[in-house]
Amino acid sequence: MIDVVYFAWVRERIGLPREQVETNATTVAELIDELSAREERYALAFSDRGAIRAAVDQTLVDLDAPLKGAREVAFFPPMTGG
Amino acid sequence: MIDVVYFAWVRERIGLPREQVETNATTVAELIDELSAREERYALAFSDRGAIRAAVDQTLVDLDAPLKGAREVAFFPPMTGG
Amino acid sequence: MTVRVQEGDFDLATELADFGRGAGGIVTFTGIVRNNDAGNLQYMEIEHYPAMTQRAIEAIANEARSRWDLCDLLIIHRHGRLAPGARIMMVATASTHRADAFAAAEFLMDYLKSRAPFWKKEVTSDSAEWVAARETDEKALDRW
Amino acid sequence: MTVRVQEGDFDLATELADFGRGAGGIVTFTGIVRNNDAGNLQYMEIEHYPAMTQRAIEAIANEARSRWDLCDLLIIHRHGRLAPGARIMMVATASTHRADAFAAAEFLMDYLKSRAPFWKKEVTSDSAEWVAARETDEKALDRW
Repeated sequence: MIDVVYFAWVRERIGLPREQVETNATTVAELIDELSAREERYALAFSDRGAIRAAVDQTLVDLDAPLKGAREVAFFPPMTGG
Repeated sequence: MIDVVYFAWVRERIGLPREQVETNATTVAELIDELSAREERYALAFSDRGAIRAAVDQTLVDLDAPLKGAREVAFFPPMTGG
Repeated sequence: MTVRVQEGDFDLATELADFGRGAGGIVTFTGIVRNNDAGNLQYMEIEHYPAMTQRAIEAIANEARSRWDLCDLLIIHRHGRLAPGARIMMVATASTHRADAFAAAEFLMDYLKSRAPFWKKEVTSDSAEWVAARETDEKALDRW
Repeated sequence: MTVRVQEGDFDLATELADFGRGAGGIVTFTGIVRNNDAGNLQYMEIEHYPAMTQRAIEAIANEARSRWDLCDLLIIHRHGRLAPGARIMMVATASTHRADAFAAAEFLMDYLKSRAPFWKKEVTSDSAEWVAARETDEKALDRW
């Protein structure tokens, strides 16, 4: 089990801020594939991969990053702080 | 008659902050030549022309700038504000 | 070094009272909520990723300290609802060399824009839209 | 736009209280008297050319306003005796674009250093020396 958290419009499209996911995905991208296959709202949220950023255990990673040992994966749009 | 003012080490070497000068110089450089010919302290103050900056009527100028119509000429070292 | 993420406002004078002793120069940047072109912004809602934010900003701050000769460094970033005119965030850098203080402050801003987990939503009298990241913000990182 | 040349101290918070309304970002630089390497600086004496100073700084400020999109601009420069730790000067720039605010503030600093009629004398417990202009300060102007 892995904690998956969502922010900004990714959170709004999926409709929840956090959930626990049972997954065999070995990379962040595979996890996106699994989630997108679940329901339309996930597919919609992840439809533009170029607009998706991810963090594994609170560290920014590329989408091809491995998931081994990860406890929390976060998905969100490009950041707009400052 | 022209007012000539001095600042920083130019003022200290010449030994006064301001004086009135009767001159036929047509450029700033010629005025420096005239002053340098007067006394050793002027010659010393102006010995390194590359270290001398000048303003005519409170506007920075090159040493070859004309003096025509000038009321006040200032001599000083490179500025060190900020 | 100070890094703070908070909902409440901050005061520049208070933050700088003990900042950068011994430095020759202090640079600050303060970001302020601007109204939109239509002039109907009600507030900016700033969401962040609490478990990650502090750590991400500290990593950016440490990178700045390793690149420039800094005596001191301060970053404050707010979240929550911010009305037009409100302060969003500030950075301050202190150095013996002013070029270092300027470069570090710009570096911090560029990285906070694109690498710290904040997202802005613009709420007007008739819409609520997530602010899109600008390509120029991402490109700004290339110069460092 | 505010340009002031004064002997007395200034307070950043007071100066910025009404500064840059409507701007998206404010950059400030504050210059501070540093002690020398020997640690025996008594004070820095800052001489200026009263009839020219204000005008020279205003010309620099106007040049900055013509080059960048600024909502507001502030320059204060002190003269007289300043002890280690004292504020010497400050600039502030406000813009809708942070890059403009940063660039204008750096431009102002570079030009104030080499084109405003101020001269610093370092008075220590056993000497009084005019600070020499650095070649790097003059070269800094080339980038603008």
